[in-house]
Amino acid sequence: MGQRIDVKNLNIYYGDFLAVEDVNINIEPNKVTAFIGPSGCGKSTVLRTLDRMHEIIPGAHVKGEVLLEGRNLYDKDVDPVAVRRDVGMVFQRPNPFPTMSIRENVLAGVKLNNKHLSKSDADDLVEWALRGANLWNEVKDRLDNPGVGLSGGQQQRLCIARAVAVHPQVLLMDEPCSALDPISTLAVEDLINELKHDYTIVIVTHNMQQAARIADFTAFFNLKAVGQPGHLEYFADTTTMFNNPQNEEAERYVSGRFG
Amino acid sequence: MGQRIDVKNLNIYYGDFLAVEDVNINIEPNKVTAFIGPSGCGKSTVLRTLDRMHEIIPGAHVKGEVLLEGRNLYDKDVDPVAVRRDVGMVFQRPNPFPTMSIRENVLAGVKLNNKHLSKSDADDLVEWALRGANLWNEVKDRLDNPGVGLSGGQQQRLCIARAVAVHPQVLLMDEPCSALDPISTLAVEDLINELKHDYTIVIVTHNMQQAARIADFTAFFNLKAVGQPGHLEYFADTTTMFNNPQNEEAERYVSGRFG
Amino acid sequence: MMTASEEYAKAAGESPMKGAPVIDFDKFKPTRSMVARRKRHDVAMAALISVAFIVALIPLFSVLWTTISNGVQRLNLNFLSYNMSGVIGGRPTATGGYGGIQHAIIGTLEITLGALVISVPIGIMCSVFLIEYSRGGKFAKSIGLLVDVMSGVPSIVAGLFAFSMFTILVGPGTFNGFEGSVALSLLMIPTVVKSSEEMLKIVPNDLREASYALGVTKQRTITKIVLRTALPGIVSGVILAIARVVGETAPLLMTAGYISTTNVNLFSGQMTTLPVYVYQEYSKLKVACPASAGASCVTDIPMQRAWAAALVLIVIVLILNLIGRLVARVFAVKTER
Amino acid sequence: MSSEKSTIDQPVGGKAADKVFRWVAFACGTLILVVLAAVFLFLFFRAWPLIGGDQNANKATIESFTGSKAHNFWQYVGPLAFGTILVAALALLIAFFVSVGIALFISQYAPKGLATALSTIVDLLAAIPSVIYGLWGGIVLVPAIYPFWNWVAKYLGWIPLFKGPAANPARTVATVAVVLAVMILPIITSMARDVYLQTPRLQQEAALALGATKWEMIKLAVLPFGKSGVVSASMLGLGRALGETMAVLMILSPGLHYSFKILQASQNQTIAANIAAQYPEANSLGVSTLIGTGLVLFLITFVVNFIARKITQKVSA
Amino acid sequence: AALGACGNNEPASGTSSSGSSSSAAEKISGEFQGAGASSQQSAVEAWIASYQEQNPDAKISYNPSGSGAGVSTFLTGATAWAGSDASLSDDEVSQSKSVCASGTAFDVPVYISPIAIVFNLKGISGKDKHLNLDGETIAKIFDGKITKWNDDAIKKQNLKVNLPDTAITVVHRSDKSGTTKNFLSYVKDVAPDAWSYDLGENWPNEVGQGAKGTDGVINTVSQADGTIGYADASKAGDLGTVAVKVGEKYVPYSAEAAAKVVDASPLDDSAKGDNRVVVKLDHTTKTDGAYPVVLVSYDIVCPVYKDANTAKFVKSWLTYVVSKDGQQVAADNAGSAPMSDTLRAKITKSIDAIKTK
Ligand SMILES: Nc1ncnc2c1ncn2[C@@H]1O[C@H](COP(=O)(O)OP(=O)(O)OP(=O)(O)O)[C@@H](O)[C@H]1O
Ligand SMILES: Nc1ncnc2c1ncn2[C@@H]1O[C@H](COP(=O)(O)OP(=O)(O)OP(=O)(O)O)[C@@H](O)[C@H]1O
Ligand SMILES: [Mg+2]
Ligand SMILES: [Mg+2]
Ligand SMILES: O=P([O-])([O-])[O-]
Repeated sequence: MGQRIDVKNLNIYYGDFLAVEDVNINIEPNKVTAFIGPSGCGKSTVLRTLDRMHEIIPGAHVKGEVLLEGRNLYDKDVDPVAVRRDVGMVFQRPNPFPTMSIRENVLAGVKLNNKHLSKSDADDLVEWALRGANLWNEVKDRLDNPGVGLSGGQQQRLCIARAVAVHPQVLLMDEPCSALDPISTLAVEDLINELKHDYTIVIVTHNMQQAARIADFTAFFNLKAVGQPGHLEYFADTTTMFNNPQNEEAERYVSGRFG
Repeated sequence: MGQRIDVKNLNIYYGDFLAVEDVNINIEPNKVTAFIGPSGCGKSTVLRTLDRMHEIIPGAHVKGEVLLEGRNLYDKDVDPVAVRRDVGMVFQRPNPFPTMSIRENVLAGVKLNNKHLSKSDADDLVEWALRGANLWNEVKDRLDNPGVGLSGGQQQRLCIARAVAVHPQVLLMDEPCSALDPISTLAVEDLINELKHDYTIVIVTHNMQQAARIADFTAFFNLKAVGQPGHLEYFADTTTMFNNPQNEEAERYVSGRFG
Repeated sequence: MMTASEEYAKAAGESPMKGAPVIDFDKFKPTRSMVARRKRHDVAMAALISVAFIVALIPLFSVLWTTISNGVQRLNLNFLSYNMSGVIGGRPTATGGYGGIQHAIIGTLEITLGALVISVPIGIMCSVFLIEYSRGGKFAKSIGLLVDVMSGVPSIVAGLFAFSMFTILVGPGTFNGFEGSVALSLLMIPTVVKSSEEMLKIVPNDLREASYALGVTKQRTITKIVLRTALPGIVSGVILAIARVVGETAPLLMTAGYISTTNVNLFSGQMTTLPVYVYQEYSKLKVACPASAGASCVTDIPMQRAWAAALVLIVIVLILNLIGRLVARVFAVKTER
Repeated sequence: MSSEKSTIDQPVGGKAADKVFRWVAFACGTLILVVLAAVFLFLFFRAWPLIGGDQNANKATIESFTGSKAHNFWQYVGPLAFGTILVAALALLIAFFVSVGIALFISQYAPKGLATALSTIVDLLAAIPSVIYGLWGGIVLVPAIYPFWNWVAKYLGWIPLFKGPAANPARTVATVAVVLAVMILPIITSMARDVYLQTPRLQQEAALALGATKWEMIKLAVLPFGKSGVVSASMLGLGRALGETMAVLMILSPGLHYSFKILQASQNQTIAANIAAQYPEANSLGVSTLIGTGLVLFLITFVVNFIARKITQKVSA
Repeated sequence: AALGACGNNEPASGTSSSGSSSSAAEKISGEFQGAGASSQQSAVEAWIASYQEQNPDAKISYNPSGSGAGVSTFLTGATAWAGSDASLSDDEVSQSKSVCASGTAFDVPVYISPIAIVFNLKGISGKDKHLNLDGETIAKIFDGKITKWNDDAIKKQNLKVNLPDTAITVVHRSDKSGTTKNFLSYVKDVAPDAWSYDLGENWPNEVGQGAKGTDGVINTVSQADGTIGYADASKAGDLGTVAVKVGEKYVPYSAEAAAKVVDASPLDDSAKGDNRVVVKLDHTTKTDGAYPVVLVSYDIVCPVYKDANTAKFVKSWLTYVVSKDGQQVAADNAGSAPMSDTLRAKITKSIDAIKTK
């Protein structure tokens, strides 16, 4: 089952540069929450604070709290590595490990953590994860082929399978479809709809139609001007956001002729 | 003024692999023609045959004719360098020359033919091209800054300015907006609308809304299966294509829930 | 403050072409002569580059050809399987040959292997430090500069250094193969660091992030993802580094010494390597053949041996190259494109 | 399927390994510093008698080295440093343009099959030991190149650099520079080729799409992109040329002058070759003197690399 | 060690060197190292090979690292003996106290080799062809005072030869070298007025070209017309050589002629230290048929070693090296001059001083 995330007074920095200011948001379990907004407003940045991937960038740090089921991820005694096992992430560009086969890619999260799986357990896990990612039927006959041999959309679903194979509670996705063609996009969107039964999902997207199609809640980020910090401008359930937003900026944005 | 292009029985090869089969299409002058279709169907490939960029890939060649105002580009005595001067091209990812300033980028093409450009001519040309690309106001104070210092959307418009500065008759654009955020996309789309007064424009896009918004004619490419050559499935004016297509495949494609 | 979209809307309000200069494009039309000139220029440069290429090939092929043509005449199984013990002047040995390079081949392989064992782990870990732990940091930058400086340390200085180090640590006048390995590793480390650094740099960050996002520790991410992905490149870098040192003479003369018999112990006793052998044989130039030695005595046998050994050295490098390529291919990363 | 409870508070395996690995990496990085410092200190202490020792003995040593042409260390090392830089710079000058030419040929002009074959040959040549270059240079090149130098001296002798008469046999700086150029050529070529091959397709296509000819495309896209890589490759080559011992030793007829007459014999000598020539017969004070010159060479490499780094930074900025 | 023997060119059983003296009372075994003069290299290699035929368990290596390096290494105690083109300096003798178990190191000549003055002159030079020159002319040529082959000074001495108007290119050693020092001391002794430079192992003037090693000199001389140089005679090959004026005659180099001058030379009594046998070459000798341009190379050893086995080896080694057999082996393979019995007798006395107990 998914877990809930509460972000409280979060300020996000790259070195001295305050990239995103004072975010407060409650992300419901087992729902899809979409982040939208113009480029550079900090969608990716916020997303990456939810599994402490932000701090990988030298100098990057945060102030404030991110509570996963009430436990602050940024507590001193929390190990970011452990956080990332609970909160999975899928990236904009599909990035299967090029040295690994499809099967190894799915098992990467488990194997890289030096856990030893019996062959049958591993087989089960691979099938479960690939089915979960809606990819099983397409690849079951060539699990030992390299993961990068797949098409873009298949690769992206492979990455999703890889992420769910470690049993996270939350799945973060940063523009998972922007590198994909329409048919692949459709497959991934279908998948997201399936996955929300098991996971809390947060997705960043440029594509408003996509947000409207798949999200339960939508957060609109904005930035006052280039060089200024981004902020959460408006957060609402998706129907409200696209039909009757109570925020002028948001309305202008979603009703624009964009994308 | 733009020129018309007629493609006749064009077969396009990568080495021995026939990538696109038997294309016949008439591209009207001073109109925007959009190429759409699923990934890998050969949109980019066809586009690149229109300015003989295709043949720079080792082993790539074509059979058939591409007539620019009745003159076959693939005639023996036609110099591809001259063709590319008449037919400009803008790529998916903005690619300004990284070592050059904004100004130098714009002049890069012109300088090839005019070793000694008077300063005032050059200034005029830069202003004209940048205005044409709708970028002048944003960069007029920093023409000597490097081109790569601009934002993605600005870079793409800079590339358009660079392409129009040599005053081609035709402008080819291969997914010019897919790397851009919505605001930049809007700017480029507006620009395309302006440019068609002066140029014949062919644009490849993944984004059907975009095709619907800006194209006068739309060509739908398709491929029967992966590994099979792509082909032109259906060509019509844009209104017909999106509202009342006379082709089943095309209808299915444009009415899908895609992006 | 305007929002970005507002800002754009304002800019888009007026026609961008308003006030644009009017351009007479005929002025910029390429003239016939200009087109011809560009074409000539293009052809001329192509010709120039091809000529540069051919000119460069002349000496390079001359080196190869000289070595091969001079080297083959003395190259035979006997030459490869015996050392120089019992070789007197230009007379044939009891085994029917004129002495050989078995000891030098063994010495070259062992000393190079020794250098490899020292410098590869250090070099790779150093590049890991530079790229994975301290990328762009001040300390990393100065280490980077020092690596560059180190790559410019003359080999003879490296030899002097290793010799003195062993004098202090082991005792005066110490000569052994390992000492040579230390000297060579001084020359090898920077090459390994630099090439591994480049290879680690081009491992896409995506992969690191993908691994971290799976909750994998940094150490495992580096060893199992980053290094594994960079492996083919690192291997070719290592081969390059071997090639850089396998032909060193001066530092080995000072450290590993010179001996005519086979010594398989890297850590004790002098060892001969192929370049040193080549150099020493060349220095001998020729031997005297007294009348008593008969017709089978070859006066310029040292030169023949020198060329043959040089040829063997080149062949060894070639084999290493091929092995490297093979390894790189086996571990090759299948990428899209 | 997924467990209810968050596992954040559960300990993570591999923490210790993480720490150790990090520490080892750091240690290896630091080792470079330590080793270089050790090399420097070693050179310094071994050279110390030059400064702290009996100056009369030093004078005698240097006079015996030079046949009383130099009387103190600086008079001795000055021409050597000059010769080192002259030889290396000439070699680089020759190798640079030719290498760029070959790299362009391989990366831009040659058909794929030929390019692969040539690349292999170039990589192989990069590994030919310097003794072999020395042998080849001394035995094959010296007699072969004399007519050419003679011609140069005859027709270009008005340029001070080519002042005749050309020495016969041509054991001169010019010949050595050619041999060193041939030696470092594969190194520079190999790296330059790699960076040229990595020129983004996009840049190249951008240039071609503007109607550029092939050469113009190279000028617009390939050369600017490869600049920093080629500069560092050149520095690698220069480093090797500065420190090359055997090839110089086996070919050059040395002299201790501040002279640019590269076609004449006995004008210059390099530090590394001088060490190798004098070391076998030197007594302990002599060795100190030689190590002192080694220290100067070390400092030269340091400065050269430092400058190169600054240049590369500027270029790539 | 068993593995180490692989690849050795074991002598075929039954072959032994000519009239092998069966006097070798006791076989020597162990590993022994020497280092030093490269001039001796060919000779030492031949000695090692022959010596090991009689003492198959002795593993001997010689690193031709150069006289200076060889002596330095010896003085650290790392080698059993050193080869050197120069006799020990007083300083080195006193330093040796710390290496030798007692007493001071001493040097004995082991290798005597003529230095040939080689030249390459189209139509004139060739194997066993000679030009006649006296010491003064040689000095002037090598000092750049005589620049043409048809200079009167040369013509006068070679009336039968049609000397061309070719420029003389002097070729000398570019590295520090015992050969240079011995050659120069000849020149300085016979023509002190024409040669003003200090004596040393580096070439003192800037005439002509320098080349590394004997090989370098020979190659350089062979590469161009009009060259002249000096090198160990055994490497002269096809080059022409100079017959040097001794007394009223011109003597071409030969092993016997070189041995003669050594015999005619006194020992140097100024050499401080026990047991030393240092030859003070008399370059100005008028002895009939002596060839005065000679390199004498020494072995340097201790009278008492810390390790008795080493002492045993050194004694047996030196005994062999200076023996008739040993000298003949060197003469055959390195072209050196076998020493005379008189000199051997003096050396044997010194060798006897080595204590093996
Ligand atoms: N590594 C970094 N170092 C410094 N600043 C950064 C870094 N990454 C992003 N930023 C800055 O942080 C701000 C937010 O960037 P972010 O990538 O989160 O925007 P985004 O909304 O995801 O944009 P996009 O839609 O283009 O992905 C921007 O101003 C950006 O310049
Ligand atoms: N350089 C190349 N060498 C060989 N085959 C190629 C090359 N480039 C493209 N192809 C093949 O040609 C076909 C058409 O590719 P193309 O890039 O034109 O498709 P597209 O419609 O532009 O796809 P997308 O929407 O992903 O850009 C594909 O099967 C592709 O694999
Ligand atoms: Mg983003
Ligand atoms: Mg495409
Ligand atoms: O034996 P040399 O001292 O002349 O090298």
